[in-house]
Amino acid sequence: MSDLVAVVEALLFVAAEPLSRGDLAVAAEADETAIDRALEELQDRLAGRRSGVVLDRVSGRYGLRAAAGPPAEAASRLQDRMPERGLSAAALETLAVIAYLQPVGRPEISRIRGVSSDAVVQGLIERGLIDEAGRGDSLGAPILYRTTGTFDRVFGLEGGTAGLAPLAGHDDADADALRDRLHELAALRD
Amino acid sequence: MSDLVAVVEALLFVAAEPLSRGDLAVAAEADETAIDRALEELQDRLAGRRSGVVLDRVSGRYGLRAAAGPPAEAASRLQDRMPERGLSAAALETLAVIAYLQPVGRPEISRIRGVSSDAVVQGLIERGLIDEAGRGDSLGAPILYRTTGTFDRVFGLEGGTAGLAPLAGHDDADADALRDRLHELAALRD
Amino acid sequence: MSRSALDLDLDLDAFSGPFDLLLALVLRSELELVEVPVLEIVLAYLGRLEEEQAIDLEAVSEFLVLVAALCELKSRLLVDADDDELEEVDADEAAAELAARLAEYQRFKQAAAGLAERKLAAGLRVFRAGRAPLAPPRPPAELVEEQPARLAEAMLLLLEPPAVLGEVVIRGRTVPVRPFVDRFRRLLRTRASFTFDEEVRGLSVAEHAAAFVALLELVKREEVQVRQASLFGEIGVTRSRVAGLVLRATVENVVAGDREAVA
Repeated sequence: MSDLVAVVEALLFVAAEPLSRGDLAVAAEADETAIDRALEELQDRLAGRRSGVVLDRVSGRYGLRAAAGPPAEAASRLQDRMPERGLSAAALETLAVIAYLQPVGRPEISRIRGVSSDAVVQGLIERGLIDEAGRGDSLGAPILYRTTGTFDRVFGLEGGTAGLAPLAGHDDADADALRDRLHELAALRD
Repeated sequence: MSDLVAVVEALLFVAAEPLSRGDLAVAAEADETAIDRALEELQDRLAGRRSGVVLDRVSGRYGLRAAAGPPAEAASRLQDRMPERGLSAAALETLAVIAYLQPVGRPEISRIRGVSSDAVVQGLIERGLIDEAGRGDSLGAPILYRTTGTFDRVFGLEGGTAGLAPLAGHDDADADALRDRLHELAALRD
Repeated sequence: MSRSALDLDLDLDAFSGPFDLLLALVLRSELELVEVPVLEIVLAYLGRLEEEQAIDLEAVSEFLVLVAALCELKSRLLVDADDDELEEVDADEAAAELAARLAEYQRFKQAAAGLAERKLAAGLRVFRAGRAPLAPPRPPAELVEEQPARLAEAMLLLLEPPAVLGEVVIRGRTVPVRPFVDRFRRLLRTRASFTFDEEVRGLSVAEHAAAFVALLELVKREEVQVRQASLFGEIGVTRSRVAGLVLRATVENVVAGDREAVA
């Protein structure tokens, strides 16, 4: 029985989002009544030993959170000082492809870069550097992406992407020519 | 003092990745010696009350993970894309090449393994065991890969990849034996 | 359990019987290897593998070595015997190179086994990758100022052509057909037609040939129609609406014309 409390604690700890009694029951291979008892006991134990985390219930789901007071304050200091990382090489390259070819979809970005770029694109969206620009007419009608005003500001492009640096040796290439060349090279790298 | 243990526990709980003593000290507004004591006490407390989580030390940083046994087993059922789940022989080989040669590109990995490694590399990225580390300056500027902190955690590398056993040296005897065997095979069809 | 590849029963047009007999006949030059479809041998073997419960790596390796040898012999027969390049490949050198590679691979295979052991020793390690669900939301990340030149650098790296293969590699540089297929398709998405000659102007002979193969591929898939008014004339390419015999006849003309052009 006390084992189930440890199991529930571990489940709540590794979960990426709050869990329902059903979720807990399935993962713990226990019935929901037992889960209810384990949740109660976990709450008591955490409170009893002045733990830094407490059990919380949010719209019928359970999760752990930093206890109010010093633990929660320290946790929010930690979040605030999360070091701001510059753009990774992968992010910069993806951004370059979007900036020079926009609008462009994820399958094409991945093809040109030679590696799946879904996570990188997602990160750029979250940072507000790119956003959606309709859907393409190629297979599967992929969502297209373009750079944003935030992008212009971060890169100091007051006149928008027209102010992007020319590419040495490809000065006269328009977006289509550039695109063709990138696809050819991607195929050569295969 | 016991408050600091709760603070450290909360910090380790909310953090997205393992924290250094320095990270903990800044966020907790305490000195590192106090942090060390708090970490020790936290470890004792978690162990003493059969908690579902344990303190984990990886590459000089600290994190929490599900305790071995039923808690870890239940937690792994919960995560559908476990970093370590289904590590095939091909995945392990590819990880070995990356761990020892990082940063290293796909062409080099494929050359060593003698087969295309694209799908395996993609799978390892999705599991978070490797990530991109810029582009190399060799043939075709391939994307380079390196192992991640998740890799260190999954393989229990307290000292990071530096703690891996050294790669066996070039063994000319092996190469000679292999060459003889190839000649034998060639002779079979002469 | 699994059996040697040598007793694989074959039923080919040119030969019917066990694989080892086929090998013996080929080696004694009593059977023309050119007449033996290697693919069918492979398919027959795969068929047998499917029936077997477990895969015996030794037996499979043996089969691979034998089939590789057959492929090599056959390719030597098919390629012009005067080809110097093939003659230049020294068997000792090739074996030494292969052995060195296999030895290197062995080292990493050992390392992989080491990793597997370590994993076993580490046990099941489960943790959350990412922040806690109920943690206060992270403040929006402040973006560091960036230089547009870094974007251009990243782009130029992508535009870096793969280096020309060195002399060590005997194989000639190949030009892939696929980019031309993609390129022609893209062209026809925006326009109804284009002139082949204009699209390939300035390209190398090899690229020219690859582009032409790509065009043939699109014709075969009935995606485009091609027209050539006269021998050596410009080749016009239009999006295909209907496909039929007329189209194939046209292609044959084009192929004939281009062959003469090459000659």
